[in-house]
Amino acid sequence: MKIVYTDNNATTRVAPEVLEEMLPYLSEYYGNPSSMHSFGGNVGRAIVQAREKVSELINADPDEIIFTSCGTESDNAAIHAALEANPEKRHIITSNVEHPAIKNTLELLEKKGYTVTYVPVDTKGRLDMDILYRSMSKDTALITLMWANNETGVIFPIQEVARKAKEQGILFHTDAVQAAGKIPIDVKDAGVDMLSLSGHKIHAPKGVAVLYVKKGLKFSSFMTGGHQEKGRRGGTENTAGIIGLGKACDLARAHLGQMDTTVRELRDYLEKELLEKIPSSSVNGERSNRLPNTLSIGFDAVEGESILLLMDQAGICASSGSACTSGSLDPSHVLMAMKVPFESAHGTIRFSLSTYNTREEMDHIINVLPPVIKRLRDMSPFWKK
Amino acid sequence: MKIVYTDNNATTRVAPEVLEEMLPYLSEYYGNPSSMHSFGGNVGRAIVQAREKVSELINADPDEIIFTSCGTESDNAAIHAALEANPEKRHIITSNVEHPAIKNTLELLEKKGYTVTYVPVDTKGRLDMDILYRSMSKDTALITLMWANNETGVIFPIQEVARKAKEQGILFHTDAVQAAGKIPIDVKDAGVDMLSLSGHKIHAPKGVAVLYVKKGLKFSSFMTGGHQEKGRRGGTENTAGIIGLGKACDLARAHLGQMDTTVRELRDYLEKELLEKIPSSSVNGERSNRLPNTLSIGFDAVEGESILLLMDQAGICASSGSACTSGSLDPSHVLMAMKVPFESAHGTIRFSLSTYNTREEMDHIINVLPPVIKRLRDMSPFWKK
Amino acid sequence: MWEYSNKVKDHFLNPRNVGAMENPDAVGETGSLSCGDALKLFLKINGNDRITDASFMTFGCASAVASSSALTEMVKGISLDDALKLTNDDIADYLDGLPKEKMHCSVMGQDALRKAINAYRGIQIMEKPGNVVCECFGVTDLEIISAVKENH
Ligand SMILES: Cc1ncc(COP(=O)(O)O)c(C=O)c1O
Ligand SMILES: Cc1ncc(COP(=O)(O)O)c(C=O)c1O
Ligand code: FES
Ligand code: FES
Repeated sequence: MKIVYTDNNATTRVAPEVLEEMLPYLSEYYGNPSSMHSFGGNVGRAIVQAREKVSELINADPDEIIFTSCGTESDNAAIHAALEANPEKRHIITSNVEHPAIKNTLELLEKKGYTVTYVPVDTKGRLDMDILYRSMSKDTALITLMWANNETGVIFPIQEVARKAKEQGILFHTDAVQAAGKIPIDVKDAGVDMLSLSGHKIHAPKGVAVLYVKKGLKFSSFMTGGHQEKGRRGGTENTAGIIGLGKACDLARAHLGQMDTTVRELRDYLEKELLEKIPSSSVNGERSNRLPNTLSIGFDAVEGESILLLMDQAGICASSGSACTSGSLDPSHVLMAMKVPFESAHGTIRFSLSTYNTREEMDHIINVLPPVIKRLRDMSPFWKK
Repeated sequence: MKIVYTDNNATTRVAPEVLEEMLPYLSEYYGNPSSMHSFGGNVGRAIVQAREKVSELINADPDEIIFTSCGTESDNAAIHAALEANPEKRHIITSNVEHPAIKNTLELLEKKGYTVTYVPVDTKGRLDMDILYRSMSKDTALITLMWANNETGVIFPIQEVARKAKEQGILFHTDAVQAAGKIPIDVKDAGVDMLSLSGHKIHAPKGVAVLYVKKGLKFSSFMTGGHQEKGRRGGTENTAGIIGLGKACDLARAHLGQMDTTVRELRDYLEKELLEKIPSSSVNGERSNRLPNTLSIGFDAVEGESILLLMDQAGICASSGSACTSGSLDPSHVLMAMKVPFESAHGTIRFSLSTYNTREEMDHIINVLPPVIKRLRDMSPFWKK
Repeated sequence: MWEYSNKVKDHFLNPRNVGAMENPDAVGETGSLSCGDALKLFLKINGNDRITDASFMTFGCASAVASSSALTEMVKGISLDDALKLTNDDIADYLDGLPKEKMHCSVMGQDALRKAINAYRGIQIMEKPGNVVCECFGVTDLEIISAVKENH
């Protein structure tokens, strides 16, 4: 069966060009980039190039790029660095729709005596700017906000908040794990102090990611050890992964236009058809201000896992809007924060496309999904015809 | 030019069998192991198998294996977990020859108010057991000791210390990054609470490692985020790396015998010939109690980097015993801790073999090195013929 | 991805006895929309207190659907007394097991069945010992503890 993969906000396929670039570093060039011998030196040069390519995707300087192992590590490291740089400040601002890498880390800090403001979003997933600005104070060490939401694709006004943060001398970090490669990112223009991105969301392999740290920022390592990454991240470098990520950033930069046109059109087509063909369905999040590849759509009176499994039978991969995978019955904290009504939150599916998707694949989904929803509604005690 | 690679304590080549096992997960099987669709589920199953293979290498249960990104992360995570489990205790015991992943992390903790005892070693690199035992107290949260030293290969009496630690209710962690795959490791028999190992030292790729955590130990994550690794390590799993590490552990287990025989014989042959052919040379560390693959040998009155570069000309890769790579002129902290005289510490070279090395390669080194040393000595102001 | 047995998959993909029943003799309902799982069980009962037919409507995950389907098959033809002895473990066993994290989905079946029979017999559901932990199913802490014990 052909697989229709529309779960790219979860993870992406490694681009063949990326794998090709990596392979020599998984076979003959296995040296340690910090070794003295020239055998290791080859690897060191390839890493320099990868660092340049990554920096170009987000308009950073190569020196400002720290390679890490995953978006979660970048997020942890950013929070750690901000607090170490401001030992006397005890307040952090974030939103209530962040990824667990931020959310759970901040919740633990609350137990250690930090105060965290979770700025709410409205029913469209838009940040309450009023509350955000009013919560900024002399005691605020860090504002951390995701650039774009992983579930709904809704984009936050990063540049605007970064400017305010700067005015007040507050460090600003953005989790751009979902935004990178989907919309243009310019760290200089946006004025952010730190930024996370993750390789496996942009067709690099899992196990490599980036923390951008603005030049001049007093940075304390989260992972302490050897002098790798100029002493900012200990641990032997994931050379093949880093080199793959360099190539992936090159490709992502080249594909930004396509994201904004082809991918957006496919998403819009899928959205329009599903809304038309399936009654009592609704889109989650501000439609006009979303990542071009993301569609979060709720179907009343049915349950997400059941939809996913029936779609799986037809070769379609997507995600649900529930936290079921972790054994809980609740809709995700993102949908709850947006106060999406229970009947559609439980039945929410996230489709997230990539440049590899085609119109035929969208048609397949459009054919498969309406009878799936009907079948589940026919057995649902909550479905009123 | 054929490369003779004898820098396996720094990093190893990825075994072709390992790469083969990984490749499907870098191409068609790119799903997220925690996804709902069966596409991700395939990957999840492969990870279950990898976890079993890793656990067999060290006689752990699969549940006790947490995958991390590098040995440095495992070491950081172990220290973090031990302190979180004992919030009222403020004392840590270690040796003065640990890897920077432990050493630098503990030095930072000293700045935060912890007390650290750095148990000294003697001139053979053996731990001062007396000082170790006398420093154990009610306030000790953790003893962390490397199983084997990366520079000299000297093995610490892990089982004995673990037993004493247990008697006194102190958590015991061992950094087995160098020991794993070179000598048999049995966590149950050794009685350790936590153990670090790193993939790239045993022919898996860089970017994947393990922290073993004994069942029942109250573990707090170092990297907080999603529910991956049963909530013990957030971040999308490095699937290809993990699957490669599984295979590498299988191979390592199968090759333990060879390490103890063939590799040991090659190392002993190299050692004997170099000592014989090069005057004023000496082995660092207790010869009878070392990893079978490691030879740290000092040549009086010459400098490590120069030796390395001249060997490099002949295609030989090894390491020096100096901290030169970090721009410092000092001999490594390990050699200094052992009070190796300056004239041989500066001229120390570490050869570290693997099962891929051959007798012909040893002969190449044995031919190349004596004239290299002679040449450098001829221009050294400290060399007295 | 949950590792579902072939039987769970079969009962999810081809659920038996789906749909509302006309003129049921007993109905048991449990769960709620907010909870994410709900089950409505319909029974036909003959003069000998024997269940002659059963059907269900379920809102929930694959385990919930499969458990409901299995339950209706299991109760057909048995006496009310025997039906009352069915536990969520029996439902899971019938399905060749459920993933550990999904055992709670089978509790719904047991609960709806008891409610239906009790309603049919006109028995008021008595105040249960323990504290209600799950408002949706009215599950108490004691029940969870006993379910956990039974399931391991
Ligand atoms: C003893 C020891 N511990 C820890 C490490 C760190 O491992 P990694 O490079 O995978 O972070 C090394 C490797 O250099 C080592 O030799
Ligand atoms: C917004 C956001 N932040 C952080 C992460 C974590 O990235 P990783 O899985 O690489 O740790 C993700 C990915 O799930 C994400 O979507
Ligand atoms: S001698 Fe110049 S840095 Fe080592
Ligand atoms: S309904 Fe989601 S766990 Fe059963």
